[in-house]
Amino acid sequence: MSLTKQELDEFREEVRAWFEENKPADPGFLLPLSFMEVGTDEQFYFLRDWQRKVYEAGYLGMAWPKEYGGHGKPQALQDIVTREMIRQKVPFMTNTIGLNWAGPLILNMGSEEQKKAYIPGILSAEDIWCQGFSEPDHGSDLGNAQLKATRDGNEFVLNGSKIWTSLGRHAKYMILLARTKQNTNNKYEGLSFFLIPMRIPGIEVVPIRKLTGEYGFNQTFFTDARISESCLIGKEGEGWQVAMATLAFERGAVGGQAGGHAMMSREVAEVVALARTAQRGGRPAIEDPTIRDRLVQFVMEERSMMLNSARSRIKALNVDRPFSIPMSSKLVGSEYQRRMNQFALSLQGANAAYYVGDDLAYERGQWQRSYFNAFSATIGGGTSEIQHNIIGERVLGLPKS
Amino acid sequence: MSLTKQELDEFREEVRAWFEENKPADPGFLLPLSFMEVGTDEQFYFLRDWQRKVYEAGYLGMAWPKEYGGHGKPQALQDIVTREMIRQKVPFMTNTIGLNWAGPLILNMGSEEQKKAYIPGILSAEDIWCQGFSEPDHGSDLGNAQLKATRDGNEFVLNGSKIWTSLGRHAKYMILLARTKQNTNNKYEGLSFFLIPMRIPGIEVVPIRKLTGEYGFNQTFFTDARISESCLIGKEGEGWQVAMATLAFERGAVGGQAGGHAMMSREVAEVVALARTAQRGGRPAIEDPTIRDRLVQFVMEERSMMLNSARSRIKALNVDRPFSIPMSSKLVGSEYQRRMNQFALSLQGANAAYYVGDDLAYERGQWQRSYFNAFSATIGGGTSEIQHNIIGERVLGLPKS
Amino acid sequence: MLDTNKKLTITFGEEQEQLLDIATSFARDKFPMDKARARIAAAEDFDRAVWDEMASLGWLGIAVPEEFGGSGLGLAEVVTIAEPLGRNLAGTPFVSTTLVAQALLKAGTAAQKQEWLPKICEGTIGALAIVEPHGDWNLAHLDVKATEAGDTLALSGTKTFVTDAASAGLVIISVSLGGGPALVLLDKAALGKASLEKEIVIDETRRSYRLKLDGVTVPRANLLDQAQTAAALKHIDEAACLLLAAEACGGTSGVIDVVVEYLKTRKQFDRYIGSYQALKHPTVDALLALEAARSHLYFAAGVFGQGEEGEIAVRMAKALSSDALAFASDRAIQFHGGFGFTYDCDAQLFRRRGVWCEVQHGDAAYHRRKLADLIF
Amino acid sequence: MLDTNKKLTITFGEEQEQLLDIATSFARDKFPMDKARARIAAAEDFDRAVWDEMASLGWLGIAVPEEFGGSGLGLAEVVTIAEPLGRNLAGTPFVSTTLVAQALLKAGTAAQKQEWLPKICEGTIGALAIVEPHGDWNLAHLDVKATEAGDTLALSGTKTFVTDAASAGLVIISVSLGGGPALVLLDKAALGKASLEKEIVIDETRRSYRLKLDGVTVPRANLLDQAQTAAALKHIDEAACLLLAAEACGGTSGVIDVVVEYLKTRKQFDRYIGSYQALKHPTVDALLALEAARSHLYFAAGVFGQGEEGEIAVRMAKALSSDALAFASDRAIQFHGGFGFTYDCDAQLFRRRGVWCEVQHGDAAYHRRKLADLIF
Repeated sequence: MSLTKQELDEFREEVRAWFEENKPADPGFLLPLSFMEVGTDEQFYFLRDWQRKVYEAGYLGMAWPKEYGGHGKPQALQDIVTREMIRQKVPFMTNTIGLNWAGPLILNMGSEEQKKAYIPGILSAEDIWCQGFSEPDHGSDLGNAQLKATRDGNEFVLNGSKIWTSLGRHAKYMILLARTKQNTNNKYEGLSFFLIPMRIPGIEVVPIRKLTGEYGFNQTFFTDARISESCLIGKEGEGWQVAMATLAFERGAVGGQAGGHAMMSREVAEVVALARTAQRGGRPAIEDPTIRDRLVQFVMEERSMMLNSARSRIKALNVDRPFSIPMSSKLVGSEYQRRMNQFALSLQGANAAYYVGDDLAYERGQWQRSYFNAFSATIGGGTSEIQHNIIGERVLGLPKS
Repeated sequence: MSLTKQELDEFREEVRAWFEENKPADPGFLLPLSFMEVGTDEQFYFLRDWQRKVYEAGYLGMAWPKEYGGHGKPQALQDIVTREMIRQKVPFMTNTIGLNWAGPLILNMGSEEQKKAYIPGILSAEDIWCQGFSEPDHGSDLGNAQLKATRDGNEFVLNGSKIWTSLGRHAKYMILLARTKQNTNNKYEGLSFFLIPMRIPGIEVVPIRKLTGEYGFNQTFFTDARISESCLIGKEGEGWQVAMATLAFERGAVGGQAGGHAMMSREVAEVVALARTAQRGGRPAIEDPTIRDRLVQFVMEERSMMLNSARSRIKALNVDRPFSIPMSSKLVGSEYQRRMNQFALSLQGANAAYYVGDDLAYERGQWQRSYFNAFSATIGGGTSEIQHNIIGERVLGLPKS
Repeated sequence: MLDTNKKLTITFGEEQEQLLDIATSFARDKFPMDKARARIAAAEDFDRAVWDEMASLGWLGIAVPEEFGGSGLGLAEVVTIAEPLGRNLAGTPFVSTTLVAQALLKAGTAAQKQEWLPKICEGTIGALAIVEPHGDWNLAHLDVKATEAGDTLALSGTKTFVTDAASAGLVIISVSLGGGPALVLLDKAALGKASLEKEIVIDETRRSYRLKLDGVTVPRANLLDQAQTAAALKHIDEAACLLLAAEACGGTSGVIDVVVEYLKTRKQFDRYIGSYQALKHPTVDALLALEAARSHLYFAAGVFGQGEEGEIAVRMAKALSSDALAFASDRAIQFHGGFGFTYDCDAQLFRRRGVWCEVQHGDAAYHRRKLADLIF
Repeated sequence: MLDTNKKLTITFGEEQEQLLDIATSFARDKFPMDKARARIAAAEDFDRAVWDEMASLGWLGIAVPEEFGGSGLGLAEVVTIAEPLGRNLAGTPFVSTTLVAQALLKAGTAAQKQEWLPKICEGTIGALAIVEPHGDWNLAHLDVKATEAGDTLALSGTKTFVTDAASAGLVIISVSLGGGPALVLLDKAALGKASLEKEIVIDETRRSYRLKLDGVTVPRANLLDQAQTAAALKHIDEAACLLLAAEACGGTSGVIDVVVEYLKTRKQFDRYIGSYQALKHPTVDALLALEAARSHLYFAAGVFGQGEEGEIAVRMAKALSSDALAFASDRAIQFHGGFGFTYDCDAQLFRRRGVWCEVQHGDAAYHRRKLADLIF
């Protein structure tokens, strides 16, 4: 089904109008910028309801098959919706793990039963998903996962612990990487991948307090938790390959996500606005030439990311190092966010010392919070240091560190 | 012999007057900033004559023993002279290896014959010394020196090659680190340290062209060159220890140098002067606020080095990490020079594209040259990367890389 | 203009050496990291017992002349206390009280000095109210007003970031009076009439208050010497910069210790993470930034108050130390990996302290701009 | 003001794809690194055979309309030639000749276009004389004068950095005429009367001349359309920035290849040095800077000449690409260790090229300042 430009334009108009009309009003509390920052129940329910509303309007999972709750439409339409959501800065889709990792994985590799059981609830946000990859003692070393899944007949018995399980308290399911075989020649060989229920005996979710002072992440403890072997996805012992495929969904290298944006980023336009408000010697800070110089640098950086993404779609301009842009976008984006948020603090003058909750904090202290939260992306999903290794080795062909 | 403040002040006045009267006139060609940059004969002879003049005036080797050509006076007097030479920006003392490495080493560990034979010529610049540590294939890995010194009766036979031998074409002697024993348990064990004559059969000095386009460094090739065993300093097989002691002289961690400065650094005051001359839109560049901001940063950095040096003499302010300042001064200073020289280029506007020799090049192109030459210090004597390792491991106690 | 040829020396006297030594032990004993965390959660703004000990050690009178009960030394000696306290993230009214004493010394009337300085030396807490909701670093930007009404002054407006105000025996406030700046003293009684609101600030070791002055009146006698206001504001600003620089240097040293300890003990991919150059080298850069800032700090302490040279030195120390702490603590969070993202990791405490030290009394870029005008 | 919400697309047409492909092979074949070094030492300013081949490929007329013998494409297509040439440090009069054609197109009279553009398309070399000894990047800062004397113009003063002047069939010169800027065309005959001095420049792959104009006169007919002077200067400035950015991007890619090859083959302490993060990570940073600059480059190529959007894009491309090449080549020298310090290491060739690309037509800070005024 190929659409004409006119059809696409008309659809865009329709979508634009719907979001303008339906975008939620300011709830009166600070909203999180991504699913990893959902810290309170009021934030969670607000976002869950919003996702359901978007889904019910037909704007989520548009390219997913109809039989599992999708709409079976061209991906181009979903892309229009996603872009419009970003443009209008409406809240993000909170069931991020479900929509972007578990969903595509199940659609790709799952059995018919799994598709039927899991996909509809992912889209409607009825069934929240969380992720069980990282462990407390092996932060960046995913292949070294130690959580034990010991076979016992038709069941596996889980023992160990996973960390950084966002939405863990609300999640019905988890995608889990666990060790089903000890002492293999190669640490990657003993791993298996599961789709497991969260609300069973032996699973306990304990909130972790973040450096922001807020909650949102959890540590999940497994003590003789029993799951059926039908929870396996992919073959037993091939969990590493499944995990890698799943991470490829995350990094956006492969398509198939349900659509809808997953993260609100702070943008340089907001920092510029801040610089117009903040004072330096009784004048707007944006008149200070060194501040202007820094702002221009951030403007160029933000554009670099957009233009990299545009260029990455032109094959002839990616001949020498074809994976350079896709493999570096996480590093570039996360470090940009950290530095830009940090700069935004110093712009606020003495008032930068306020924090979330003080009436005089600029924009409710969200810059302070988003500077701290920016570390979740420079650390999580492979630290920036590890990203440098990966790019150096896989894009430039440098020897392993 | 302890001197009163009045005596020191009087001496300083005398020294000041002497240098003001005797400092050489502009020779009409660009002078090098250190002995490593001496590229032409006219530069060399000019500098050699200058050192001899300073020595004959009694202002070099003041604290070295009289019997070897020194003046046997308090070190405090030599320090006054050295500071005054820096202050008046007179040319440096060109026999740097002799004055700062070989001389102190011979005075510390040499035999009476060696002291008598070598020290006087070092001070008068009659006997120029060069250094044979680095080898072409093991730049930063001094302990891996492969030049062979094979014992043959009372002689050693030298085969191999040394690189970066500054003044090699003019040198009468070399301090040499060579391997006298192969296949030792530990690579450091097979090394010995020699004081060798340069003008013997089997030694060939080949100039290396620097990235500046100029000459100055050499590669020295040894082909069955025979030296007497009396050239050994320290015991056979203990060359590593001797080399380490010698490097300690270089880094200034141990006293005993003959005095007189060895290196002219570019200073921020010169960059500020440049910024007053250079134009931006018809106005002096120093009026540009972002240029001012960068200049202030360089001013602070240059001060940091001076203040670090001042603070390092106050024991109570160096309790936590006592070797931090002395071990980092080479890294800090050399990287500062590289960045400052680079910045000075961009200040010159379009004219930064001129190079040494063009009439329109700012100050004869010396900024272009000194930016390129700055790499000799960020690379030589252990690269900046290796300096980071050393400081991390020895000052902070971090595990080895 | 700077004479770059001038030989720079750091004066560091015997008293400084002794005080630094004592304060280092004191801070280590009284403010271990678990104590700092406990202080954050504590109901009282400060630990009375520790404060009394500081007073009895004579620390509140270090820079107060002997005639008022102090020891007649200067801010150079105060720095040797503030730096180790900063290293251990101590939360005490030491700095604010010192600054109030400085304000009195510079602009107080004879009667004010006689009344308050001895009390301060004995432990009366002072708070300084010189920042306003606009957040501008220019201390002459004053919206708070004092209006003369016979023998009294009626105050109006709001002061922010008045640290330790709730415990203070006196507060010194900058106001606009008849179009010009003035300083006014509020004693506990007058303070009781003002509205004091606890602020939520990024550095949780600080106790900061918003002081709403509408309706507060004080006797005219509470005015400090108006002829000295400008000089006093400049003096307070520079003194605050010097002590913030001391705290920031101390903090940088403290956070380097924290991260180094982690790098030496944490393993990833079967190697101690401190062996990776990607973590080791930036940590060394943090150390180099600390050493430079600390050298500037003690130079600035030595030439404090010496005209333009003093001003240049203190601005440099402030700029470099706040950048050093920002860099060291930001990297410390990152290098702790996942743990760095938690509230339990101490790196965040230093990062929060770093924001405070940076944005009070001007960030690095602000001071560099002032420096450019002084130097070029 | 920038609309940061606007979706940015890079247009990249079929002609661009073909040209990029051909030019990449051409540059690799004709300008391997040893050839670049040989060209530095060569007596002739350029390689006639290669130049003729470039002309016969139609490259000199890419952005010239078909009516004048060109192919009627634009600078976006020229970029696809300039980038690979830059990658191989090719020294040719391609850029200067292209810019001269642009000047003629923008401000030439009908007769001038008719006479010169077809010649240029066939290989006549053009040189641009718009820089002066003051080194100011403001092209309207003109000390070179033209004085009217009947039907002729008498020129005086000196132009600098006139690349390829000795081989040029024509030179276009910016002058001050009656207090305003003007452009004048010098043909080979008039050029013969001027004094041409070879300059010693940091980028040894370039042939640059000082053009002393005292005593040179040209017919009034050699004046370009004065009504178009300001627009033409702006156009030349932006076109030069675009092509310098293309050369700098190419150079950055080239020097990354050079350093990566060394890091993969050189050992120290028994390990390939590329395995050390201290070398690996900054090399990755150079790559990231290249990718960003290159994306800006091709965006700027696509919107070139489109008013403010075009100007913003080209200034960004120039700023980022010159910083990328400066960083990549500076680090490449360092990471080659001792070898990097020698003339034989190719890193220095790229570093020298980088200085040229940075300091002609404004460095990064200069363009950022202009951008701030455009954007905020």
